[in-house]
Amino acid sequence: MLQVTNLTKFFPVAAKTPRWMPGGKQTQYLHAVDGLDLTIQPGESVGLVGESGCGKSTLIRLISRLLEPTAGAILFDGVDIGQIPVGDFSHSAQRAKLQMVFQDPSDSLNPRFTAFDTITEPIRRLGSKQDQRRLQQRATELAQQVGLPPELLSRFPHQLSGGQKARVGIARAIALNPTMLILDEPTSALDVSVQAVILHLLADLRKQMNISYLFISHDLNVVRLLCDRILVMYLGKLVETGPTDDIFNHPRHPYTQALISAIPAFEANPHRIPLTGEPRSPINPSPNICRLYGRCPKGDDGCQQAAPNLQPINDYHQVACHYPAYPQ
Amino acid sequence: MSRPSTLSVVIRRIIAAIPSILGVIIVTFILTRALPGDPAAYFAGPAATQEAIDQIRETLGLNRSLPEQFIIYVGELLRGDLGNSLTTGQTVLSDLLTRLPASLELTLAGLLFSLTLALPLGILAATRPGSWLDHGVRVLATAGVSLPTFFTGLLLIYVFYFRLGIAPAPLGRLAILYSSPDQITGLFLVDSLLAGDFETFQAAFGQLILPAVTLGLFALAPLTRVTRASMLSVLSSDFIRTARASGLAPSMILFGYAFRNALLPVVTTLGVVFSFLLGANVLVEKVFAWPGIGSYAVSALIASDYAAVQGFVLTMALLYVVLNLLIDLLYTVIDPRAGVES
Amino acid sequence: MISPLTTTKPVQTSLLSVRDLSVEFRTRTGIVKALENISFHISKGETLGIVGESGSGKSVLALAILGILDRAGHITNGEVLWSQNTETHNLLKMPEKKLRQLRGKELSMIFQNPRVALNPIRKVGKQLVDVLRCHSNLSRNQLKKRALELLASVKIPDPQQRYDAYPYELSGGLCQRIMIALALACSPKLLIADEPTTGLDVTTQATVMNLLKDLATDQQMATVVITHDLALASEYCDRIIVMHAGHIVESAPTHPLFSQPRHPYTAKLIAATPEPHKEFNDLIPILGSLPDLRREDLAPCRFISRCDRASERCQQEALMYQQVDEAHWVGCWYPLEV
Amino acid sequence: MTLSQSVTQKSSLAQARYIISENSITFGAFLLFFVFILLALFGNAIAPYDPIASNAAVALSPPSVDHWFGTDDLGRDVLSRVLVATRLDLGIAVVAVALSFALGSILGTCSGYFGGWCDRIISRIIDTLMAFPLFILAMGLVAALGNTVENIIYATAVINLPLYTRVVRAEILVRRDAGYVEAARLAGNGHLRIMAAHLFPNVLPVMMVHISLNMGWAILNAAGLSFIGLGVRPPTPEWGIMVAEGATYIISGEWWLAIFPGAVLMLAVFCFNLLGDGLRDLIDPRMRT
Repeated sequence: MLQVTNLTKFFPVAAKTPRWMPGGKQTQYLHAVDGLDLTIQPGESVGLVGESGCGKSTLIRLISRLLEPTAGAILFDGVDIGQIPVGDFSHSAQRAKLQMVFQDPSDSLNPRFTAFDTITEPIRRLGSKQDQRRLQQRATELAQQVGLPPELLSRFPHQLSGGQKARVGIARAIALNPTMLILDEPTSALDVSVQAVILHLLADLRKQMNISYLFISHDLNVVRLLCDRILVMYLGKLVETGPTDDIFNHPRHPYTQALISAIPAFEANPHRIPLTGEPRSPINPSPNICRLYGRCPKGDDGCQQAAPNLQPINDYHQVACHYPAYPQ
Repeated sequence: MSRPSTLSVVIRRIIAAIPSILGVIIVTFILTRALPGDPAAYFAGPAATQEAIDQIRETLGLNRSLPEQFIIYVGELLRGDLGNSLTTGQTVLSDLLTRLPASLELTLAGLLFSLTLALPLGILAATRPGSWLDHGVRVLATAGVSLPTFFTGLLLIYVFYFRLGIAPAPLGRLAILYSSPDQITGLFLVDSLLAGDFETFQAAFGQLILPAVTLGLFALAPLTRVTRASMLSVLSSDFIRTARASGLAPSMILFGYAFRNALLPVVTTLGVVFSFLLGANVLVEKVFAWPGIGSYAVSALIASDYAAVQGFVLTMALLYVVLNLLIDLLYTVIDPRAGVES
Repeated sequence: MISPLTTTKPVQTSLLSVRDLSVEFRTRTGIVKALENISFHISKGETLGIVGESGSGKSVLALAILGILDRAGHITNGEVLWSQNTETHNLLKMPEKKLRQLRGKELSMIFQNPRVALNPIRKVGKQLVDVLRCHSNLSRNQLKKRALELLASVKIPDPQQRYDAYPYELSGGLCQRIMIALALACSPKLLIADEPTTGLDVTTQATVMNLLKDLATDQQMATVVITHDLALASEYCDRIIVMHAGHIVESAPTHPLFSQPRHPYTAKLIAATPEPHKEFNDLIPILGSLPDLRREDLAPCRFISRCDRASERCQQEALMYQQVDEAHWVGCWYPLEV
Repeated sequence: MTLSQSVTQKSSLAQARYIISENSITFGAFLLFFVFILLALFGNAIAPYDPIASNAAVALSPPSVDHWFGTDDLGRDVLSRVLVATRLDLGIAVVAVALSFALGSILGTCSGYFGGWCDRIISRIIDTLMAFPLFILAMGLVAALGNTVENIIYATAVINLPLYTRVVRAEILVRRDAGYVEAARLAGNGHLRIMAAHLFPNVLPVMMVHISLNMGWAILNAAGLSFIGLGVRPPTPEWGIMVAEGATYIISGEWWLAIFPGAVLMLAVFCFNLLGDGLRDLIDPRMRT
C-alpha cells in the first residue's frame, strides 16, 4: 500500500549572517527526517509516536505531498509519488486516495467556508462533475456517516463546537473514499469527553471503509487503542517498530521504555523516568553518535562511535539500539 | 545558545542599509530620466536658451546610454555634485547644507514634543481601558492624525498670532531684530545656549514653538496609538500575569516589565513617524516661512528648478535611510532577540 | 448551590479556605457566570488536584484566589480565607498592598506555556532577582547567589550560564523549571500550578511533576495542581476536586474518587479517559456539552443536560452538597451508589 | 457547544445592540461618510453659486446670510467652492486607494504565498519605495511625471503601495501554513485557487480597516500636494488649493478663506479615520488602538 524508503528532509537553517560577515557561518541543516523506511499494509492502522520536534509533522507532510523531500522514495499503490512535484500532485490520480485529518479542527477549517463547502470541496475539485443537488445529497450522507447533524451543514466553523468541527474535518477527508488516511493528532485539541467520541468514530470508519491509517500522536494511551502496529520516532529516525502489544508490554529501546513509563495512569505511583537532560540538537547531527546519547541511561562510549541502525529482534519487531532490552 | 556580538549585529545592520541607499539612488536617477519631453530643457529652466540646454545635455550626458548616464550620475553624487540651483545661483549641495539644520531643528523639536506627550498619554490610556480618559486620548489621537498640518499651522497662527498676539510673526527662525548665533551645531536653540545668549534662545524658542507643535500634533496620533495598543497587549500577556502573581510592585510591572516590552513596537513605529514628519515638514515650513530645505524645495518646484528638487528628494531619502538605521540599532539594543538567527 | 463544604474542617487547621466564591465575566455577549459558590480548603503540606474539562473554571479559580483576574472578571460573592500563625485574613478584602506582599512570598503560582509566561527580553536570572528583591532585603551579591542556588535547586544544569539566558534560548522544559524556581523563590506556603505540564513532552512532563512533588515535600508546601488530565492528578494528588461548568461537583481523596466516584460526571469522565489497561470498548464518550454559561435561566445543576439520572428536582431545587463518606462530598441529588 | 437556536439568535441580537451602543461614534462617522458621498455626487447641483465666477463687488466679505462661508479675494463663494471640491478630493483618493489596493493585494499575496525569489524581488522593490519619506516621494513623482491631476493619483497610489503589499503579505504569511490551507491542497486546489478562494477572502476584513484609514491619509496627501502647488491648478476648486490661497489672508484676519475648506478637509479625514477605527473594533476588539 504505502512503502517509504530512505525518506529524508533537511531544512536549511537560514543564517542571517553570510559567511563573509563577522559572526557568519556556513548554512546548516536541520535533519527533520533522516533516511527513514516504513511500510503500511492495506487496511492496517499504524501509530507514529514521538515528542514534539522529532519530525513527525514533517514526515506526514512529506507522505501527504505537502513538502518536497530532500531524498528518498514514497511508493503509494505502486507509484512513486515522491517524484511528482508538490505543485502537480493536486492533479494526480493518487491525490484523492491519500487524505489527511488535521490536528486542530479550528485551524484546519476555512473560517469563511460553511461545513457544506468544506466537506464538498474535495469532490468539486477532484471528483467527477456533479450538480448541486447531488453534492447536497453526498454531503448529507457524509455528515451522517461522521455523526454530524445534517442541519449543521450550513454553519460556519465559529458556529460549531470543537467536536463538530472535528467531524467536519473527518468528513472532508473521507469524502473521496480514500484508501489511506493520515491522522495528525486528531484529538489532541479536544476535551476527553469529545475525544472518546471521535476515537470511536475513527475506529468505526476504518472497519466500514477498510482504510489504512497512519495515526500520529504523542498520547500513547490513544495510539494503543487505535493501532495494530507502532512506530517510535526520535529526532528524525525510527528507533523501534513492532506490534502494539509487544511495544507496550516489552519495549526494547530505552527511549520507548521511557515513553511507556511516562504514561500517566489512574492511581499509579509517581514514577522515576530514565531520561534526563536535553535532547541533542537536530541541526547537523553527527552521523556516528546515537541520537539519544546523553539522555540514555545505557549510553556508553560505543554509542558515541557508531549510531545504531534498525535491526530485527524477531519477525515483526525492530529496534535501533546497541543495548536493547530483552523481555524477562 | 551563543549570541552574536553587538558589533557584528551593528555591522550587519549597516550593511543591510546599503541596498536601500542604492535603491534610493536608482529611483532618483529614474525620476530625472523619466521626465516627459527633454530632461535637459527641464534642468535648464524655462528661460534657457538653446545653447544652455545643449550644454546641460552635455553635462548630464543625456546623449549617452542609460548605464553610462547612471555611472556619471553616481560619480557626480560621490563628488557631492548635485548640480546648480537656477533660483539661488549656488550649488544645490551648499544650499541644502545651509538650510538642513533649520529643518532638523524643527523636526526634532516636533518629535520631542509628540514623544513627551504620546508616551504618557498612551500608557495612561492603556492602564485605564474603556475609561473617559481612554476615549479622550483616542479622540485626540484620531483628531491629530486627521488634521492637515498646513491647516493646523494656519489655525494656530490665526489664534496665537492674530487673535491673542502671544506668538511672534510666523516668519522664520528668528525675528529680524536678532542675529543668529554662531554656528556650531546649526540648531539655534543649542547654539544660543552654548553661546550663553539666553535672549536669542528665548526668541528662537518662541519662533519654534508653533511650527513644532503643528508638526508634533501630526505625529502624536500614531505614537499614542501604538503606545496604547502595545501597552494593552503587553499588559494582558502571560508574563505580566506571572509578574503580578509574583507580587512585584506595580511600578516595577508597569515600567520594568510592561513598558520596556511595549517600547519595541513604538520604536518600530518611529520609522513611519519620521516618514510623516519629514513629509509634513515641507508643508509646515511653507506655512511658517521656515528657512529649511522643505520651503527651499517648494520654491524650487514653483520655479521649475529641477536640480534643486532632485537634490532635495535625494537628501531627504538618504536622511531617512540613516534615521531608519538608527531606529534599527536602537531596537537591537532593547530586544535581545533582534540579532538572533531564527 | 448551597455548599457546606467548608464545615468539613475548622478554618484554623486549613491553610487556605475558599467559601462560596462566585465570579462573573462581563463580556460583549452577556454575563458569563464562570464560578458559582465554590467552596474548598487546603491544609498545610497537602496536594490538592482540581480537574475539569476546558471551560470548567479551573484557571479562573486560581486567578481569583490570587486576586489577579482580568479586568472583565468580577468577584460577586464569597471569601478566600488565608490562615497563618493563628491569624486568618480574607484575601478578597485585603488591601492590594498587603496582598502583594503575600503573592510570590506566601502564595505563588506557575502557569502553562512557560515560554510565554516569562518576560521575553529579560534574562531569566534577573527575573528571579526581581522577585527575590521584592520580598527580601538581600544585597546585590546575595541576590545573585540566591538566584543561582534556586536555579540549581530546580536541577538546571550549568546555572551560571543559564542565569544570563533569555527565555527564547531555553527549551520548554527548562523554562518550566525557571517558572518553578520563580514561584518557589521565597519558599511559599502554597503553590498553585495551573496546567504545569501542558505543552511539554510526555517524558519532560514526568520530570517536571516529580521535581514539583519533591520540592513540595521538602518545603512542606501545600500544592494545588490544576489540570485537565485525570490520570496526572491521580498520580500526584492526595485529594481531588472535580469541576464542571463553574461548579464543584465532587470532592474526595484520590483513591475513593477513582474507585467509587459518586457524581455521574466524575464517573463519566473516568470512563472517557484512555488509560493503559482500558480496552477500546470500555472507553465511553460523554454526550452533550457544557451549558452556555451566559444563559440567565441556567438550571441549578449545570450537568443536567448531559446527565441520564436527572429529574424534575434537579431542574427546580437549589443543589445541595451531600457528604457520602468521610471527606467525600458530592453535589448531586442522585449520587451513584457504591 | 450546541447552543439552542433561540439562544444563538438572542445573543446575536444582544450583541448587535451592544455593538451599536458601544460604537455610537462609529455610527456617527458612518452617517458623515454618507453625507460626503452625497456631496461628492450632488455637490455641483446644490452649490448656491458658480464656484469659479468672480464678483469683485463682494470680494473678501465675511460669512453672511448670502455667503455662509464668506467670499474669497475674487468674490467667489467659499461654500460653493468647498461643496464642488468634494468630488475632486474624494475622487482622487478613491481612485488612488483602489489602484494601490488592487496592485498591492496581488503583489502581497504572491510574495507572502510563494516566498523565495518572488518574495525577495517584491520586497526589495517595496523596501526601496519605503526608503523615501512617502510625501516627499510623491512630490518627486509629480514633479517628474508632470503637474497634472492624473499624476497626483498615480503618485498617491505609488506611495500607498507599500502599505497594502506589506499588510497583505504579512496576513498571508500567518495563514499560509494554516491547517485549512494544507487541507485545501489535499482537496486538490492549485496555487491560484488557494490564493484566490482560500487565503485572500480571509485577509479582506483586515484590509477593509486599512482601506478606510488609508482613504483619510490619501485625501490629506493629495490636498498637501495641491497646497504646495502641485497637481490641481487654480481656479479649480480643491480644498488644499483653497487653504493655500487663503493662507496669505490669515495674518490679516480674513480667516474664512482658509479655515472653512481646511475644516471640511479635516472633517473628511476624521470621518474615514473614525470609520477605520470602528471597523477595526468590530473585526477584532483586541486590536483596538
